Amino acid sequence: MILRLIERTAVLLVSLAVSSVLVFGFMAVLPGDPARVALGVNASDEAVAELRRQFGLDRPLPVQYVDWLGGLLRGDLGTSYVSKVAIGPQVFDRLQVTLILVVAGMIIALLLAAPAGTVMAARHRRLSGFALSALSQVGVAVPAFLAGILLIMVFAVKLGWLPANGWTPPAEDPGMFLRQLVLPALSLGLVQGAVLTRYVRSAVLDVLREDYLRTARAKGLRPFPALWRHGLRNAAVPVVTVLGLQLATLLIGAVVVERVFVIPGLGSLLLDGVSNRDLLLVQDVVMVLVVAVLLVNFLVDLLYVALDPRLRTGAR
Amino acid sequence: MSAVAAPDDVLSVRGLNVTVRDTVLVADVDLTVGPGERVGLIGESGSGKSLTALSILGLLPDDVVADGSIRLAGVGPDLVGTDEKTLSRIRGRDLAMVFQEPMTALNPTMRIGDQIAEVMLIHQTRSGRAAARAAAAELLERVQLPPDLLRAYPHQLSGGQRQRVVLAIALANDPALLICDEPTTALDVTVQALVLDLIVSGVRERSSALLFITHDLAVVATVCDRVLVMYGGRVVESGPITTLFTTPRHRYTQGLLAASNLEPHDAPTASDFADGAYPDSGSGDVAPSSRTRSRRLTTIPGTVPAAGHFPSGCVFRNRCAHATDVCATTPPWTGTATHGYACHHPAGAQDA
Amino acid sequence: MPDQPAIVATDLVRDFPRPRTSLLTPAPVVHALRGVSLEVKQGERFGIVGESGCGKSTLLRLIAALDRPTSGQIVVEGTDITNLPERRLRFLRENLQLVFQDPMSSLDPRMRVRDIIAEPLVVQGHPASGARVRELLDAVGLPANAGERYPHQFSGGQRQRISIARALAPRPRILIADEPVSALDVSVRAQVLNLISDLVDELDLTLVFVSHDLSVVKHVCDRVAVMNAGQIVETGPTADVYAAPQHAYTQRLVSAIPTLQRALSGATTADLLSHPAAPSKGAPA
Amino acid sequence: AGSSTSGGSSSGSGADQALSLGLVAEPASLDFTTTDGAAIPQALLGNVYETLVKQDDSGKIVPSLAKSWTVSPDRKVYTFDLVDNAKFTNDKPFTAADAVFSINRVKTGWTTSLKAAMDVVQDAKALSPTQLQVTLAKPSNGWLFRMTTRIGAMFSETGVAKLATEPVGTGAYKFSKWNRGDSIVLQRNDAYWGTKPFFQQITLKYFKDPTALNNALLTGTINVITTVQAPEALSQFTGNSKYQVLEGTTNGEVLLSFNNSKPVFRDIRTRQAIRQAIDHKALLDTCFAGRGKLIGSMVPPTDPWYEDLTAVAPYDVAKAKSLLQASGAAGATLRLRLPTLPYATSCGQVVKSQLEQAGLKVQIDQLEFPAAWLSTVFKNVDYDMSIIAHVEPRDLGAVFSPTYYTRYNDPELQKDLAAADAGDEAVQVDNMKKAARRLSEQAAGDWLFLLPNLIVADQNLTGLPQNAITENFDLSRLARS
Amino acid sequence: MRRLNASLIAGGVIVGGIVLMALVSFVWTPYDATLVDPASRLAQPSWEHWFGTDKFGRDVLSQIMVGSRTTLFVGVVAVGVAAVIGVPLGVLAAMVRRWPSELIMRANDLLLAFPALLLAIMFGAVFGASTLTAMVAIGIASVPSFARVIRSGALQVMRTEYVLAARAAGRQPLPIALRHVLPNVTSLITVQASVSFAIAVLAEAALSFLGYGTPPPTPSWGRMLQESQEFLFTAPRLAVFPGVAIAIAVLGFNLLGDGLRDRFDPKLEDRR
Ligand SMILES: Nc1ncnc2c1ncn2[C@@H]1O[C@H](COP(=O)(O)OP(=O)(O)OP(=O)(O)O)[C@@H](O)[C@H]1O
Ligand SMILES: Nc1ncnc2c1ncn2[C@@H]1O[C@H](COP(=O)(O)OP(=O)(O)OP(=O)(O)O)[C@@H](O)[C@H]1O
Ligand SMILES: [Mg+2]
Ligand SMILES: [Mg+2]
Repeated sequence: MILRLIERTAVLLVSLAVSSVLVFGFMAVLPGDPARVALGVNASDEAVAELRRQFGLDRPLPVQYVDWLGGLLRGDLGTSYVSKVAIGPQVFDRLQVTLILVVAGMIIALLLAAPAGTVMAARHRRLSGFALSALSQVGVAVPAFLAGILLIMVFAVKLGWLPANGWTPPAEDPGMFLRQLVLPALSLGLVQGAVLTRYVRSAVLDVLREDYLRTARAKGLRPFPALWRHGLRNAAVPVVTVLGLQLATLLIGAVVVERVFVIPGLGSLLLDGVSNRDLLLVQDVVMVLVVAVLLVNFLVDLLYVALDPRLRTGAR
Repeated sequence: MSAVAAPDDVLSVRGLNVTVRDTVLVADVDLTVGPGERVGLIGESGSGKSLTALSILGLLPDDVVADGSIRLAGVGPDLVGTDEKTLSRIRGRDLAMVFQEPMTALNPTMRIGDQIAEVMLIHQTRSGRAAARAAAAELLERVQLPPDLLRAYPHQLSGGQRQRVVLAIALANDPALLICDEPTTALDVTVQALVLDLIVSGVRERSSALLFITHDLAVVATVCDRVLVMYGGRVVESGPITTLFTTPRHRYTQGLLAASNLEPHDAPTASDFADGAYPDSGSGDVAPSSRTRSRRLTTIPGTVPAAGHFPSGCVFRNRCAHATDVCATTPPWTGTATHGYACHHPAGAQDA
Repeated sequence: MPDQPAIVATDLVRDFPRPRTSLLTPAPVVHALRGVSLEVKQGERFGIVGESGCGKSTLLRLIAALDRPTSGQIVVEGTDITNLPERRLRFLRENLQLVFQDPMSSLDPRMRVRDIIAEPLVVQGHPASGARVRELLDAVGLPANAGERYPHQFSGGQRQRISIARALAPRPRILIADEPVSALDVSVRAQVLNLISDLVDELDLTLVFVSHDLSVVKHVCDRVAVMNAGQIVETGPTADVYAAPQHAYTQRLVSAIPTLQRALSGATTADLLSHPAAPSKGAPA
Repeated sequence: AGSSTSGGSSSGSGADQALSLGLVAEPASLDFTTTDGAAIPQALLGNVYETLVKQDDSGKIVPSLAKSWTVSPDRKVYTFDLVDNAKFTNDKPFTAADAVFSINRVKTGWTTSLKAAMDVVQDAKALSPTQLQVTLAKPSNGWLFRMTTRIGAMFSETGVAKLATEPVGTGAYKFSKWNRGDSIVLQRNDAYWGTKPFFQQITLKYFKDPTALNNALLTGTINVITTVQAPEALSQFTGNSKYQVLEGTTNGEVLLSFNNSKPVFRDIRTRQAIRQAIDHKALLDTCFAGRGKLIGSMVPPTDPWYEDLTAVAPYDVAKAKSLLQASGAAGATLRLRLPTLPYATSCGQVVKSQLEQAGLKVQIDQLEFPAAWLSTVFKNVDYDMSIIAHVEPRDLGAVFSPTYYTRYNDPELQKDLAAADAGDEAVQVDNMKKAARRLSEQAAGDWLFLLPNLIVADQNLTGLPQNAITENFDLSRLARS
Repeated sequence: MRRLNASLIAGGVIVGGIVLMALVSFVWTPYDATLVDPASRLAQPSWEHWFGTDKFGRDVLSQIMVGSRTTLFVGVVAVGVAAVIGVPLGVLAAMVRRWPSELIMRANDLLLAFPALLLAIMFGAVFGASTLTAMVAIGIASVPSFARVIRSGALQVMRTEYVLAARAAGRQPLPIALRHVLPNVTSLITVQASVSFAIAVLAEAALSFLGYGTPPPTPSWGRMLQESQEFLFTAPRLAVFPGVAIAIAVLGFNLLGDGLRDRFDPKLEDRR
């Protein structure tokens, strides 16, 4: 009903408002003075105070907040204290880079986890399933930076097949873009894939117990085709939740891989922002993340509906 | 058990054992179904009916294994121990099964039409998608469902409708043998009547064989010609419906019949069983304060032991009022392959 | 007040919003009950039959104040419970208890049987529940040591006995059984029906018994209400309803019941459908 | 999005003419008049912006945009003769007026603390388009030296509107593109007034991760690592004929600083004890793979007044213990608040271990660098000891002043420094030597070592600086052999 | 007879081993784990130094032993915080009605959007950077995934008839949550906890590196791994030992989680 829609929108707006206050409050208590960081080691207190005035940091917090929020509502993310550059385009450029990287990584993770998890589940009583399972657990314990460095050592330094690092926008040089994307996406994909495998395994295990799989086999399908045709889509529903969570956390979490591969992504931007105490930029990035998470949730909801017709017309 | 299968039997099962690790779940089951014959398999929950059916399909759970011999007319090899490839060619074409739970037997993410058409496409009994789809519509009509359900998803259907879809899938390739495992326990009587009628008419029309599993005596009596009674993983009695239900010989069959009777009746007869509850407790029910209502039902004392914990010899002897020391030995099969019982103290011998 | 009815329900309506399907379309509504009225007298054995999904469980939940009606009124033993807050329902919790359909899902798998049975006692502050639990176990025919075990260690019939013991713990005057034997085997069904029957007689309980199986209701109950699609279509003494059903739905219901007698006298599946008002092709909602 | 092409393979003008350099810290902005940090001048000074005078390899001040200059006898008036063919990249010619503008703007437009170096200027005026006269309030050797740093950068009067993003200078290279988070691209300035540089295009690529930096060189993405961050990993290159490894000195004195306002540090014996408790050779070996130089005071070898003062406080644990006993500091707990910089984290652990062997207790805190460290240690002076490299040239006086975070108040030292700044060259050298020795003897801090200038580059690259003593990385001299 | 399952035994042995190692390290390690000894830096594994030494000449085995304390501490604090906040939140979200539930889940989403690093920086700023504050931050950052998982489990429990029976018995919501819902989601909690453990151990390393975790020289496996980066070419063993230690610990906790899940399930208690 309309009421329900209003309720939902209201909750959404409230949560955005609350998060903006939180984000802002958060920045206010962050130790370290943006002006002093900008001016560096030898700056006098007067110079710092002057710069704070220029930044508008001397105004009362509520005023600063309203100013920032007003900008956000107009779609103006403000200008960085430090680089004097408009923040909006920067954030979206970086977001784009990270999204490409993360999505490529998630695709690899999925390509890895779906078959591995399925085999692990289908053979969970056999040695092969157990071995794969143990391998994935070890995989979970590998930090992404280590995976990245090892990949670079092998494929870039030793074999020289792929560039060790760097980033080229796809529009500029698609070939180079792809070559540079492979290793970082792979190292994200390997680590996330190990985690995802665990979830795929349990989802497929659940599906294997379902009666409709037995029906499928009674029709004359052999075990793997039955699982393929009837099981995967059903197993996908819980896996999509995890994918959504991973996607949301990786927007920043990919920073480790971004560093190793020298990719100008959102995580690096945030870390630099924090390190430079570029408060406005940090606030903006976090707000973008909040929106991204809400969006990802929404997409996950849509995917649910696409995957599971039961959610379409609503029933038991 | 020396019965020899008639050469034209659609299904003949010989000495079927089903075990999980060291536990025997089904022991020494013989079973034949002739063409056009409707055979019932009854017995209480846990007696091994479903496992018997699943052994025939070769769809036993992971660590459960069957041995013995299962032969299907027109199919070369013994189904026991045949490879998955051969079995998968038989399933859904020569051999079809309707499962107990209509709610979960269909894939919730696939349209009904596709699920019905699939079984024909797998076995290429229809040429191409369009033909399979058309055939699916026909099948729906046969189970009295409107053809627009082809595009529906299972959740949009009621339990009875779903069960009819499952039936349509099973009937799609005109199987020589149809196995129904408690196809109506989840349904209301009105819908149950409809589904049963569809099963029976479907089988009768193409004179295929039916193996019908249930624990509802009234249902089996309505549907089948012949019936086998299972208890504790063994077939304890078999015979034509009327004979078996009017003059049961095995003490378990007798108890089952008595317990299923909800009609008011007089005070317990000599053949009645005292109501007991817990095998090792010895404590009985609450004594009825008044018998005026005569609402007490006859029951079989005790409960079914867990799989693998049945007594040796006669599996029923720990619940049987007539058990004696001789029951510690496995009772021999008395009678023919299609009509007989395994009991040391059959009803009707002395006290009938 | 022996003449005061145990339960009076007037014009009960209960609508459920279905889960939202998209952000934009309105949530659909299920009319589970569409104006149900009934009266159950003290000490009566009252049956409710009807097909799956017709609203039987919903009705029982309303009577037990586990759910609130959209409109209508429920009076239990003279007290209007329709809008009583939870904390003022103590009398109801003591006097009215439930037995559920699924013997597995109605018992917490992680609690010992003794704790399950004692739960209503503990909640309602009855002292020394140990003795009472043993007494109850005995009453439902379970050995005293059963209390130490977990539900999964019992068979379906035994679980239903535990469920009944729990319901009897606070010495209720009204026992509501929601399809207590539907999930059970015939031989176990007989045991449980006997138990319920005996206990109702012995303790002078008012029984509300729900089932989709008319023959079971006929066996247990004096009076029956037939429900269809959220409404009561027929009420009357069980024997009368069974012998001479008035409403078309009831007629269809009665005729579709397979019985051994009918089958042995040659009835076929077609005969089950023989009633003129055979079910439509589209199944019930 | 940011972009980069892998070095050595960029298209167009030919591989030979492009070069990629790997650097560590990316600037936050391109405007060093308002943003501090070494990253901006490293990239731009001398390459995009030029100064009137500059330092040569030996540290001598030599002409740049000023062809020559004279100093009045009272050492207060400087007259510069400027080149007449220099042009800004906005096509404006460089004149004395621009120089005046630039000098005055330091006082008015700059915000970083460095601008204090210009305070001594009383007046600057253009005598002609090619002649500039600067008058100081008092004689100062420091001023002319500072004019070689970013303070002396020459801006165009019409080119300072967008300093943060579009620098305009007279240098051999012009700013071309900044891929934030990744690289800065410079193009050869074909209108350059001086010798044309070898490379057409130079990309300065920034790496936060030392391993990534090494890998970039190994795979040919870059041609030079300008500052090796992880000396332990150098062995990958040292044995390889494809690469050359240069090791020289820098101005970066790694200082174990004391908070001299704390009572425990008021006693010179405690300070001396700490200096003597540390085995500097071992420390350098463990935390910087033995690369770098032990100096013993605040002066790098490239300064004219350098003396090896490592003998002032030789490693002697027994002596240190007895000094601590005498001062009563034995057993005291000191907070060593380290910035999150790799060398500081490494050295801090060695310092802790060694001081504890001499009978002190050391508690290590890590503070995020720069923000948290700056506000806690630097601004609020809330620390006992810290470790950081002071990379400013000739910063002895600045670091050991009562107002600096070292809180080192020594009138004697101030006197020496003042005399050095005012006197002629000989006086300056003399007094600076005195000051450096005094610092070392007074144990105003402990100089752990001098950061090395470690460069790894393609074998055939020439023109790389042996020592890094200026703020800039001179790109114009780079070439291939 | 209750039979122990293989996962429980294997997990128990591994985790028990780590606990033992941590306990032993309080009274004995082969060497002082923080003692810098330039003379023996970067020693190969030998009889004297089983696992060799690092660039400070510190004994790697001793560091691994002492580091296990940090690892356990990290696990307990981070997983503890996440569970203590996330579980009640999840249960609450499942039990309350529409809009409060929605609000809880949205708050959850917001938390999810907050980078753990920022949380750690703030906590470090307010309470002083330490392992504890870093782990509290990691714990809080893990709350959303806990809450989500628990909520879905609790929703299932809320639909069962035994919850209905408990309400009919007069149980109030809180006792229902404690006595019925919580025990029946324990398996989810144990599994989620073992996953969070792995994440926390690695996050600790990253935070220490940025100055918001365990200050040096206190060893932690994560930081040892982090610091080994420069030696990947020259002394890869420096990465191998802590890396393997982390992998074993993660495996151990996962096995223990799986085992406990089965162990807490009365249905599996006496099967076979
Ligand atoms: N995978 C298995 N592992 C161990 N025991 C099993 C397995 N499957 C079934 N059993 C046991 O085998 C026995 C027979 O099971 P089966 O399913 O054949 O009974 P049924 O007669 O079909 O009962 P119902 O009427 O309840 O369907 C039961 O006691 C059951 O517990
Ligand atoms: N909480 C709920 N939310 C939404 N719909 C509900 C809810 N509870 C019941 N319904 C719907 O109300 C209708 C009546 O349900 P109810 O459980 O009362 O039927 P019933 O007669 O007890 O059926 P059964 O025999 O299957 O138990 C059904 O269509 C059901 O889907
Ligand atoms: Mg079965
Ligand atoms: Mg119901």
